Parts: sequence; structure tokens; C-alpha cells
Amino acid sequence: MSLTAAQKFHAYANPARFMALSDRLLAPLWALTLLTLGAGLWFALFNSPPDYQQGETVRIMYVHVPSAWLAMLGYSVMALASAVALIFRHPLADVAAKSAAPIGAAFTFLALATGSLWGKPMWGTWWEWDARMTSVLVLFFLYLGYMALWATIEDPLRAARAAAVLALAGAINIPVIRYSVVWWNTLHQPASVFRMDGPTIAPAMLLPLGLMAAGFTLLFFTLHLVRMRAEIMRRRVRNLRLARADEGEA
Amino acid sequence: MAEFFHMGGYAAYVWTCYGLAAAVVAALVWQSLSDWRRQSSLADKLEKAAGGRVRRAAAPAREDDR
Amino acid sequence: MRRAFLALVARDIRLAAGIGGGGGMAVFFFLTVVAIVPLGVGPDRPVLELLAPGMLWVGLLLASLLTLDRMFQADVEDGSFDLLSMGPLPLELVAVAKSLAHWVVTGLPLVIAAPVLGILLNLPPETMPWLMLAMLVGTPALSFIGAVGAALTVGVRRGGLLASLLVLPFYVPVLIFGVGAVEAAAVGFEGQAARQALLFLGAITLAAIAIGPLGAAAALRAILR
Amino acid sequence: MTTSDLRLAARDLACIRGGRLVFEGLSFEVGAGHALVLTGPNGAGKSSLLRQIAGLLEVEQGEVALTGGDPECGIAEQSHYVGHLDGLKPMMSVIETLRFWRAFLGAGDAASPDAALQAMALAPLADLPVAYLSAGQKRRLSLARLAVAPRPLWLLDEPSVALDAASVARLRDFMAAHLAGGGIIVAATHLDLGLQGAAELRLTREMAS
Repeated sequence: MSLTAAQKFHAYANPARFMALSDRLLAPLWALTLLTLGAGLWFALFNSPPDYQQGETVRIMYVHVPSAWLAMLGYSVMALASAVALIFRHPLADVAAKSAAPIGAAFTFLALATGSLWGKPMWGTWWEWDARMTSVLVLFFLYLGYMALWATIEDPLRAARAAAVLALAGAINIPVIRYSVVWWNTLHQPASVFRMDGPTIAPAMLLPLGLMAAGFTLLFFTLHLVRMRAEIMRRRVRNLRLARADEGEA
Repeated sequence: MAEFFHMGGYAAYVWTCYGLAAAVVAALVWQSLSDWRRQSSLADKLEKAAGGRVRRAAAPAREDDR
Repeated sequence: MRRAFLALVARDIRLAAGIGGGGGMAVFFFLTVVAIVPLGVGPDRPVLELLAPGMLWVGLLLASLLTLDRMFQADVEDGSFDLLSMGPLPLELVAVAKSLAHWVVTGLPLVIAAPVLGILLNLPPETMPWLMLAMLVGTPALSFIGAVGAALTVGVRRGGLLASLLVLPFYVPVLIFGVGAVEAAAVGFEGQAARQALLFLGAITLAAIAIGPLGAAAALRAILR
Repeated sequence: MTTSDLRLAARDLACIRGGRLVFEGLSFEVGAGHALVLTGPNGAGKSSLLRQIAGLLEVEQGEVALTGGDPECGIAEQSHYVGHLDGLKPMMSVIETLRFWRAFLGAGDAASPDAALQAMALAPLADLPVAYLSAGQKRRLSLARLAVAPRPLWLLDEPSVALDAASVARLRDFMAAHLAGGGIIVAATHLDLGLQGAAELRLTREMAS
């Protein structure tokens, strides 16, 4: 097997600069995340009024909406990194893509579950096959499929390429799914009660929501860095072990 | 205080929501950090075992093994 | 002999849970199959409620079929099966160990995933315990009956498809009583009918555990020697 | 393993594969501490004969018996078989593989997995996944399996395939130790494995006709 220049670069790359930079960034990032999340929680739970229509359940929104936002942010990061990995073959890009997936999947799950917990008291049902929920569910499946693909191919170089293709295919597919589902759904059931628009948000709610969204986003990027570092280490371990298998003859 | 936990009769939903979110986030943070710790300590150990001999670090992946 | 048996079960579970083992794949497949139903039949809640028990069981059957063909095939392909068959464990017990491992890595997670899917299909919450109980009782039968199909198609190219065709007819009773238990529970009657269906399901599972490994071992002997 | 009256005997064996008669009328005897080397061209039935002895292939005619061993067990249970396939799982580590076979086969007073790795010079690779090993290392691992569970009869099909000179020497010592302990080896090989006082059984394609 002859390696292309890019593969060689990848296999031998020692992303020391990334490791050093991320090492310095992590502590302040954690501090900022905790601070923002703490402030967000304080406002969300203690210092914001109940909604005049939804009552106290509106507090679920402060978790639900940021989670849903991260679900999409996670996929965007993953797709973007996959594109960079495919086009420029940058060794860090597929590490970034792989590391974003579990975080995105976890928050997609959280968005679905908290939505369910919000739906029960408000709409009287845990689940409704409306356009938005259905497309988020499909997004969750895309995440799972992406992670399953990574888990199935042992060689990271090949897994990265296959997974990148899948992530990009999913990125193209998401709007298609979204609109097909809207169309499908309105055919059967006109959107009436189950609209997510809700009342326009009062400023008193905007602050906790904004803080929580910022906190979640910071958490996402902090975790993303941690996971990227772990992934780089995993590859280093793999390379060291392969080298040892070669040396084992001595 | 009791009123706060009562959440206007929606306590079960609101607190489950926050509890679930806390659990998922905690699990994610824990898993990420422990994975980092595990991989980096493994890498350290292997590097030490290689004793600086293996600065080239990488061998190309074997195609025939899978 | 007990040590050998446990070692084999542990190895198979570990292999299925690892890279390319397909342990989580069955649950993922189950999720997708069931979630796709409302997209096909429409999101009408009463309709979904009506379909839910049947769809959940059909999804479960398909998902457990998915991983069936690797039960013996993987070991036969890489030569481990020769070594396993020469060990102190009779082939019948090897089949029991493999069926058991298959159940632990596919059947059990499917049972745990089922209530979540029940919510998606608008299954009444009261019937949820019955659903899980029925699946818990019924899924071992799927693995143990499936072992015969897996053994019969060992060494066959694209054996997975053939194994599914061979095994599905034998899954029919499990499907009937499994759905029966959930539907009966939905109707009420203090669970009398549901209990009866569960008993039938249990009988089928016991029979499958008793007969499946014998059939699988016989098939393996006939085909591989 | 001091069952000195151990004896592997085959009488009038025949083998039919895919409707073709591979060999017939094959008889031989091997006693404790002795080796039988099977030679002959491809397709002469060396592998088939080994698989028949191991019970992996039906014996159409004649019989093969191991006497003087454990009367409770069949030949298969008293044998180690090393075939063309290594029977290794890529995702299990080297040491896990040996631990599994030790637990599965029943260890008795055999060598510990670590000692077995030492003997095959695999010790530094103990915690590597099998997927990372080269073909020769895999073969050595499947040979190390023979050390973790005691079996009086070894059936080896081209055991030296993919091995380098140093490893072949190790294999030689390994087999000599087994014979010295009163074991029996039946090996198919193209290579002179330097087995002391080994009898040779030459299979030819013409035997069938």
C-alpha cells in the first residue's frame, strides 16, 4: 500500500500546535462555560416570570431550545469539518467531525426528550408526528448512523472518508427531509394547536434563554475541544501500538 | 420554597426536564474527560515503553488485516 | 465445562459489543423501522395506537433477524469454529452459549428500547409493562429458533437473507402471542387474556430453548463435516 | 503427560471430497513421543487427513483411534488442531485470546498465557489487538494457544507458514518439548521441521487411482 502525500502527512502528523493551543484554552473555556451556565440557570429557575399561557412549564424551554440549537450546530460543525476533511485533507478536520457527533447526538436526544416533557402538559401527548419533531428525530438517526459508521471501520483514515461522505449526504438531505415532512404532515393534519411559534417572547424570558443558549454553546465547544484532544491521543496510541507490532519482531 | 419546587403543579415535568438535562450533560462531560485521561495516559505509557526509539511513531495501516 | 460455557458466552458478548460487532446495530435498526411506520401510514393518532403492538413486534422480529447470520458464520469463516467444536463443550452447548449471547446483545436491548418506541407510536402507557414483559418472555425464543436458521445457512453466500426466509415462518407463533398479550392488555379484562398469551409465549420460549440448540448442532454437524 | 502407551492408529482410511476419491486404504500408527510427517503434493489429501483425525471431516471408511489417553474423551477433545485459518478475532487482544482459549479448553497443568507468550516471543505485544499483528505474529499466537491447554495429540497443518527463521526454530523447540513429554504430533509440511526420528507418510495423487 503506497501512501499519498496527504495520508502520509496525516499518519505522521503530530498536531502539537493544536494540542498546545487547546491546552491553554481549556481552563478559561471551562470557567466561562460554568459561569454562563450558572447565571443562565439562576435566571431560568429563580429570576424569570412564569408564562401567562404556559405557566411554569415555560422553564422547560430554557433547556429545550438551547438543546435543539446545539443539535443543529453540532451537525453543521460535523458537516463543515467533513467538507474540509474531504476537500483539503486537513488531518484535524476529520478529528473535529468525529468529535462533534456524540455531543450533537446527546443534545439532539435532549431536545427530543425535553420536547416530549413539554408536550405532555401543554398538548396532552408525549409525542406528535409533526414536521419539526419528525425532522429532529431523523436528525438523531443521522447522528447515530454516522457514529455507527465510525465504529465499524477500524482504520481511522478510511473511516474518516466514509463518514465524511455520509455527513455531507446528510447535510444535503436535511432540508429535503424537512420540507417533505412539512408537506406530508399538512396533508394529513393541519397545523393548529401544535405550533411551536408560541407567544412572542417577553424580554424577561429573553435574558435567561440567551444566557442558557450561550452557556450551552460554550459547553459544546469546550467538550468538542476535549473530545478532539482525546481522539488525537487515541490515534497516537493506535500508531504507537502498530509501531510496536512492527518492532515486536526484534 | 415549597412553592418553588411545586412549579405551579408542573413539578414532575419541569424537574424531570432539568434532571434529565443534568444527567445527560454530566454523562457527556464525564465520558469525554475520562476518555481523554485514558488515552493520554496510554499514549504516555507507550511512548515511555518505546523509549524514544520510536520517534517515527507511525506505521501505515495494514490493508490486509481487515 | 461450566467454565468453558461461560467463557464462550463472555467472548461472544464482547465481540458483539466491539468494533463491527453489530451489537448496537439491532437497536438502531429497530428504532428506524418503527419510526418509519408513521411516515408511511400517516401521523393519525388512533390509527397509530391500533397499529402499535403489531408494528413493535414486527420491528423486533426484523431487528433480531438482522444479526442472526453472524451467529456461527463469523466463527466458521475465520476458523475459530473448528477449534470451538473440538473443545470440551458439546456442539449443543456451543449453540446454547451462542444463542444466549445473541439474546443478551440484541434481544435484551430491544426490549429496553421498546417503551420509547411505544411512545412514538402512541401506545397507551398502561400497556407498556405488558409490552415489555411479553417481549422479555418472547425474545429468547427468537434467538434460540434463529440459531437453527443461522446453523443451516452457515457457509452459504448471502446466508443472512436465506436464514431470514427459513426462520420467519417459525417466528409466527411468537408474533401472534406477543401481539396478543399487548392487545389483550390494552382492552382490559384485568389482564386475564394477556396473562394467557404470556403463558403461551413462555411455553414457546421454553420449547425453543430445549429444541433450538439440538437442531442447530445437528445442522452444523451435517453441513460442516 | 506421561501416558507412554498413548497410540494413534488409523486403519484403512478413505476420504472422498466433492465426489472425488482423495485417498483410500491409508493405515499408520504413531506412538507416544513420536511424530508423523505428512508430505506430498497439493491435493493429495494432507489437510483432509488431519481434519479427519480431528473429527472435523467425516471418515467415510476405515477408522482412526487414539488409545491410551483419557478414555472419557474422543480424539478431538484430546487434540490441538492448527489449520490454515488462524481462528483469531481482530478486536481481541493477544492476551485476551489466550485467556479465552485457556478457559474454554480447560487449562489443567498447562503453561500460563504469559509463559506461552514468552515462548513464542510475543510478550511485548500482549495487550495489542490481534488486528495490528502481522501474518507471522498471528500464526505464532495461534501456536501459543497449544501451550495454554494440555493436549496429547497435536495436528498441525503447515505450522511454519508465514514464520521467519527464528520463529521456525522456536516452533521446533516447542514441538520437541511436546514429544519429549510423551505427546504425539502429526504434521503436514513442505519444510523440514527437524523432528527427531519422525516417520514420514507420503501421500500421492496416484493413491486414489
